[in-house]
Amino acid sequence: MKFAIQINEGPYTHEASDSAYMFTKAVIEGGHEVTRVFFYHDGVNNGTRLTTPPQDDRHVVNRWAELAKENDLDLVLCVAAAQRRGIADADESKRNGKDADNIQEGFRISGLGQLIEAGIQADRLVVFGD
Amino acid sequence: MKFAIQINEGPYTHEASDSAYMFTKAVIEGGHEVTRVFFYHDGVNNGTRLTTPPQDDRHVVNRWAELAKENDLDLVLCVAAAQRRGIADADESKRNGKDADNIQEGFRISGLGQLIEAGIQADRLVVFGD
Amino acid sequence: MSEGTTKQFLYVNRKAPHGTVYALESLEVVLIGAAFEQDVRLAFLDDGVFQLMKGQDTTGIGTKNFAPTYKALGDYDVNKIYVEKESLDERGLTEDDLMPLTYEDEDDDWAEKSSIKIVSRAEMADLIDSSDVMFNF
Amino acid sequence: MSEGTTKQFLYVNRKAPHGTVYALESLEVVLIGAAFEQDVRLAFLDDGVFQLMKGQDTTGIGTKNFAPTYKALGDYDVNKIYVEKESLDERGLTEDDLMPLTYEDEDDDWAEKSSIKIVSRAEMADLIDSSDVMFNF
Amino acid sequence: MAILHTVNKSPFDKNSLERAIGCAKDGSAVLLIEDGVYGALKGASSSSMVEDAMKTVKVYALSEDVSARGVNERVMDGIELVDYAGFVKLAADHSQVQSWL
Amino acid sequence: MAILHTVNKSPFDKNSLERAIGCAKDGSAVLLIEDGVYGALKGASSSSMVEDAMKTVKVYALSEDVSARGVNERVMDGIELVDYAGFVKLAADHSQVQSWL
Repeated sequence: MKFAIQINEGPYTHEASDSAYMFTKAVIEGGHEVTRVFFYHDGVNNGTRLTTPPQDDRHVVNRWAELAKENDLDLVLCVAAAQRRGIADADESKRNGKDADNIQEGFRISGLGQLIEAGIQADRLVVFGD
Repeated sequence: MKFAIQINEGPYTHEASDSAYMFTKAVIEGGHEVTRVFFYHDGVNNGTRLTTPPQDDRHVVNRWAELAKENDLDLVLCVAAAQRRGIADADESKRNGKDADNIQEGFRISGLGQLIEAGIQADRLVVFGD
Repeated sequence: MSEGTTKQFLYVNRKAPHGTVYALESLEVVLIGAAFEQDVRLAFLDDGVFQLMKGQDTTGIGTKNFAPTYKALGDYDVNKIYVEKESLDERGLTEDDLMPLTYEDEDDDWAEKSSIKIVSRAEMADLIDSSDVMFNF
Repeated sequence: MSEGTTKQFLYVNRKAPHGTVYALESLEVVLIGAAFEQDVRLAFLDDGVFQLMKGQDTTGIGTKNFAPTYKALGDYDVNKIYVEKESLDERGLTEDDLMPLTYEDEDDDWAEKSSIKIVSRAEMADLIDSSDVMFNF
Repeated sequence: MAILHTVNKSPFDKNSLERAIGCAKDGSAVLLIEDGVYGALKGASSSSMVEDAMKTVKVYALSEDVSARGVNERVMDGIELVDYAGFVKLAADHSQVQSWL
Repeated sequence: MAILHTVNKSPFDKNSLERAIGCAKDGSAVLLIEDGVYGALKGASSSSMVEDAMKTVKVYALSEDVSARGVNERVMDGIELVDYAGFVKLAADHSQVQSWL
């Protein structure tokens, strides 16, 4: 069965990103397919490579990136949400005249159409947020 | 009278940062002193220079930076919260082995002691958040 | 379900406008989603009913006033708008407090009709139950 | 108030643990704040009372279990911990469901005493009213 | 001087207003801001709780947030609208500010 | 197939559980996750609402979140604990997932 996952909150403040991660892992372990993980609203803050959590804490961003690499997941950050919140890849950074970018490898930035497409293509859309 | 302001939410998702900005402005216009604006939890996301909001929308980050410049405000991002959420200045970036930083000029990163100190020094501590 | 088929989309709007960005974002997705030619329905319940209040003016809080955009939904063929009666009642509101949202019915000589239908909580449950995809805001 | 004086600090804890980071952050501020030698009081009300539940085990959700840290508060001279009775009642809890938090009373030959005081909503209101600074979590 | 309690949540969604009122001693003030201004509505399920509170507590609502939500005409009698300058004045005139987030 | 409703908020803080139950038709399921697991407590002000719902709706709680909060012993009879694998199975076995955030 095809699952799409939507995440509305960034790392560490809400449990949403943790729950979504564990759910996504369980979907894969259950033999299902994850068609897309869509990071929306504050959820785009999961996609920055500049985080440095305490040594004894989980690394939410890296954990997503690793899960994506191992399972060829499509991690999409909503472009409009990312622009408002300062998450940029090299292209976005250049286009907006910024001197740096901060996206974590394994994530990509794209439009809201990707969420709608995910809703059409997947059998289940499961949302995690506040 | 001395006011300290605490902000718990980032820009654009919640009204908190907008309310805090307008309150801070009104405090200054009312002839009072703003001893510190402390950005805590997701509030640290107000301090990134990589945001590019739509042309017809307010620029929450720049607005804070300008208000601070005009009125010599102390805008402090909580260091532990900033590390977990990927907000870094040049020093933090170097110390944590990162290849970029994203702090907006006008903000500084410091510890939770700055919040406690603000609570002691100010006559009023006003919190905005979710 | 194969990609060629049409799905029943339901946008579930439960949050008040302005305090959080969700109402604005929901509108955005609805407008973008209109191009995907699915069967689109909008539900307003709980504090979501406040999104349709007449007379919203955001000048004082310095944010964009997106309320007028709801009136354009009819032009995007988004004309199935369900507002929960119990949510209105609890807030002391009636349909008269909401912006009139209309569309032109091409099957009825382009007559202008209301897009808003007031439904009971039970009907809202049916609406959710009969949808293929729920977008939650 | 001049800088040399001592203020009445009140940490207002109203959120459940684990669902959001606020409980953990509050503990952090309390521990750091202990060095500032103010008069510190902690209030637990609403879902904040859940922070003190016995037997929390976060292994399954992969986050740090900070519950044991509450037991160290006594060592930091943080021993005025007020828990609202109405909040416990509403949740079907009693003091027995909470972790025992104690301190050694230096004025009473280092006798071990409970730091927890169950208070009514009216007493909670008095507590807030008599504080110089409230830190909200 | 009594406390100024601020509430930024809708009373139909969260319990913040109820809690603020429960902890507001006689003579203190409650200021409704952001989505909290919905607590000022007349004829709503929350109205009687607010009316009761107004016997002992002064209730204000932030005009900028009231206008944004289009509910000016529905604010109950006795609730005073203040702007941000008024918010600052209330904060200064009370002993401390407690935010019921 | 009926809907799986998920609730991630404490019933003492927000109205999400009440709303999920109000929209859960006979035969559908409610899964309590994150702070939503507090809705599983027995002897609480929310308990009778949940007990009533359980006459027509199956109620589950996520064991990882229950353990994190130390409330295992207080979960009311009739509520089934599931782990993340069980959550996935519930999502697959129902027609769709509605998240009451």
